[in-house]
Amino acid sequence: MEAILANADWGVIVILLPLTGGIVCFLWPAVSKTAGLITVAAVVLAVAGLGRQIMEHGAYRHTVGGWGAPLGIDLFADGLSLFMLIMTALVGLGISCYAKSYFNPRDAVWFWPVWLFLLAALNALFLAADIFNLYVTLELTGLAAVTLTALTGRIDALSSAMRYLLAMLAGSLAYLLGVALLYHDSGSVDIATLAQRIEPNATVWAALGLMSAGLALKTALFPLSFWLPPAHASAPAPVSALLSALVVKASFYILLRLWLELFADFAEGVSTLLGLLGAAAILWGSLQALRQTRIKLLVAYSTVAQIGYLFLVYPLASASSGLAAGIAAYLAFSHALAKSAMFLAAGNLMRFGGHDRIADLDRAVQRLPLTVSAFALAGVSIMGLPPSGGFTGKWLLLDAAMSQGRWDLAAVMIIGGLLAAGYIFKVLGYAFMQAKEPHDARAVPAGMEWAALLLAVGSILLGLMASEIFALIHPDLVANAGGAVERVWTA
Amino acid sequence: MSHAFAYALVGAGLFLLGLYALVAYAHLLRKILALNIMGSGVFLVLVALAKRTGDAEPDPVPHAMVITGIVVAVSATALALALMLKVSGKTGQAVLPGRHQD
Amino acid sequence: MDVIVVLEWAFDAVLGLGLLWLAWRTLNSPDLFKAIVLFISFGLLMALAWVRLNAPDIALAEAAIGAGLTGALLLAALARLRTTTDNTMPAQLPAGSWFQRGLLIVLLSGSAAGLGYAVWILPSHTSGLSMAVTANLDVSGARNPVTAVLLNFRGYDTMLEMIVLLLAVLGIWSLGGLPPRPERPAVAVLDTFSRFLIPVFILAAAYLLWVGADAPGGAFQAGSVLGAAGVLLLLSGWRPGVRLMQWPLRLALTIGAITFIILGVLTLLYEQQLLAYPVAQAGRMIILLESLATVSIAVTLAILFLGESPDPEEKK
Amino acid sequence: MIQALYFALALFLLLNLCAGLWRILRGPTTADRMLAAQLFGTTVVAMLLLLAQASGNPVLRDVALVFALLAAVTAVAFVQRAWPEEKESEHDLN
Repeated sequence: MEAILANADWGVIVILLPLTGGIVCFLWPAVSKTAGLITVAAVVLAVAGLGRQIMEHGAYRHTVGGWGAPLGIDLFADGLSLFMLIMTALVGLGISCYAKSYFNPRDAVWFWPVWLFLLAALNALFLAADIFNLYVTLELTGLAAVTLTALTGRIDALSSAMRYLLAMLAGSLAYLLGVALLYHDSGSVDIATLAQRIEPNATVWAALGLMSAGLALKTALFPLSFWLPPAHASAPAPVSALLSALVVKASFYILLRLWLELFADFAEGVSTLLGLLGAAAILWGSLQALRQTRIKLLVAYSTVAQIGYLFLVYPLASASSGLAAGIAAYLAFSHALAKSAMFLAAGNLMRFGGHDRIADLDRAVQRLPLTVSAFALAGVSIMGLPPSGGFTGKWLLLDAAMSQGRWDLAAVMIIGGLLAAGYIFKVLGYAFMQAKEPHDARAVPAGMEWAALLLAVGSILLGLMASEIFALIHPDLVANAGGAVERVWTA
Repeated sequence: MSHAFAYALVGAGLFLLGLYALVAYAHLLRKILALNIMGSGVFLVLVALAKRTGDAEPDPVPHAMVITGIVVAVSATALALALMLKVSGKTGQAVLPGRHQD
Repeated sequence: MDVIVVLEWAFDAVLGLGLLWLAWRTLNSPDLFKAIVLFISFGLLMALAWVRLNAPDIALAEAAIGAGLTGALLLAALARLRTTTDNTMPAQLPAGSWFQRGLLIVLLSGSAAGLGYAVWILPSHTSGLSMAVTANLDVSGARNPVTAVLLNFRGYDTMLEMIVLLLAVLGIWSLGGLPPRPERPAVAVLDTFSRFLIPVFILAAAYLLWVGADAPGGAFQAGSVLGAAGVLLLLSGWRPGVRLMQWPLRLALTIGAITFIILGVLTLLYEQQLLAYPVAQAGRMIILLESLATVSIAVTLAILFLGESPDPEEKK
Repeated sequence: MIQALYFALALFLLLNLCAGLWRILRGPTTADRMLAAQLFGTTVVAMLLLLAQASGNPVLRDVALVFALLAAVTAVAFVQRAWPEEKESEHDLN
């Protein structure tokens, strides 16, 4: 038994499991909820198995079909991909537990198969080592995400899903044109082979521009973020959580991977540009969030701002790209936990009051204490207060900015934190107040409250486990991360 | 200079033409047509440059990629058309509501 | 010989300029019906371009999908659109101001120059992966290199593509399906016409599937032709019965993906590698995969055209 | 030399096609446009057969076959459309 577990090919299983689960849900809609939950739980275990293998034997590589790159397709997982897989599995499990009680039977029949296909697509994406295979997984992710967005069938959901679909397809095509140019320049779509052959010339530059633009559109980097707030605000709460926590991270991961492996050496100007756009995203997204009167739009604009932090790693990456990637992945994980908790909490508040107007929260803190605690704890991470994951990630980023003398970026980060505090306390403040016209409240299933709270607690715990996590992504980071955490505790 | 490059340049032109129409026109059906033309442009670049093998058979790998790409394109088009009809069924117009209506 | 070179250049020049011009007219003609007809013609010219680029496999797929099915989908969507929208809105309504469009034109012209240069400086002679494909063709189980890439060397991509197709159907169904297409009552001419044509479609699909392993053709092309036969049936008024719309339909939609997954698990167990076919079995496995994928592709394309949800309650 | 003749004929048909475009653009009725597109389909089939002879590639006949079949689908999709025949507006001529 032990031998089977140690030798099983967990990377492939992580992809095949949710694919099979999705097809089962499609063929037998009656069992979709059970089959869906079992599949997601099984994926968590399979990711754990993969994690154990990677810790013991180093990076995972599987040559699909036995051909090997560049003719065939390789699957590849190192610490960074494993970290993204863990994020997807854990956050996905939390959201699945929530979705179990959230959806009515009509929507559940569609939610489960599409969500399992989305999970398969994300896992396949994080395991891909081939830029054309990445395109296929991107298309899968996009179509599944759009379908989930439109699930309620309300007009705002339909039109934002339409906008989302157009943006996704345009982004994919720009990315694919970049793939075409890289393939015809270097004769391979395998990332490792490309890394050996690539020379900075005009073709590679054009590919870099097209792929970065397409992926930035899919990641909703300001000013290409126009599609995100309406889509994330009008989708059902568990779907908003999936989109904000996982789907935007998928395209960000590809960009990060391409940067680390292919473009970092020669594209310093572009990384400056990405950093500037990230800084603009932090300021614009936070200010917009502050202006919103509805919780879900507020949380969605907060996602635009938090995506900005991820892009700040590019200008800071020049000194040590491994370090920056580790910080970005860690920030992505802590944002995934915190933001999914926030969207789920917002879903509870909507279920409870029938609306998500912030000014009308009507003593939610007394009537839904778990949900408001979840929102507050997640808020701690979004604001970047210790001891949360958001704090450690942003602290490391700030540290890197200051040590490189980038005071402008450091200032933006601090202002972003203050603005985040503004919009989160705005919500919490109203949660304590009594509304002018009290209205009846509906009960919220306990499972939905606990799912939100557990994810929020996870975002705090992540901060306490920083050293272990950095040991996984990048060994060099351990010292830095440990130091940063220590400095805070002693200060 | 071979024909391959000429077709690849046409492909790049189609991509940019489609991109222009995607941004510049509001009607959803036109945006969907624009995405299809952008897609054809990308496929043309992929396949045209695969012909740089001289007298030998062209490189089959981009051909396979384009065949899968065409199938993705028709699936995405069908989904987009369905969404467009749902949007126009509710609003009476096949355009996206402006941002001021958020 | 020189005459041929000149003629070839003239042909390619007319074709290339024709493509660009047709695309332009498609995108800016005020009348949507005209735009769709121009787009169908654009698909026809694209197929000629594929022929000129020695890509008969793609020409087949484009002939079936690009020029045929997409055109039928667009026409059906336009017919439905005219029943739901007021026709007063100008179809050419611009988004954004003249200034914004001007800026866009400047930006895109710059990109055009850059992109053109990026293509231009590529080496004029390279074999890409064609050497590697040729070297392994004998053990791939298919003699048509494109089929070998699709079903063997990059079979994993094709497995994921089957899910992309399925997701499009799931997407349309989860929207509650489309309202039934407004249509005229089927006339006798059409009925007879489709009775004659559908067997020919099925024959052509079977032929394309059969030759696919050795010559241009294969699952995607056969599936598209078979799907077109389904579209023709639907157009002539045939509807699948309620019972057929339940699990038999769902099984037909997924059978391609299921076969891929089962073969994937088996190869993982016996060969320790996903979709690594034993050389002796490769040919048979490819035929099996292709046949069942053809069924799924055909049913998916026909269902995408039908657009109605299988759930009787949803139609309200 | 016979190859050159086939090629010249294909080019001639391509130019014909461009002339047919004029009918699509001018209309005036939707049926005119659709018929022009159908004529395109037929022309392309003929061109494919000529190119098959010129290049000695018999596969192009398969492509021609699929084209001939698929033209039926768009034609039927058009005939089965159920929107009323509208008057063509003046701005259509631009």
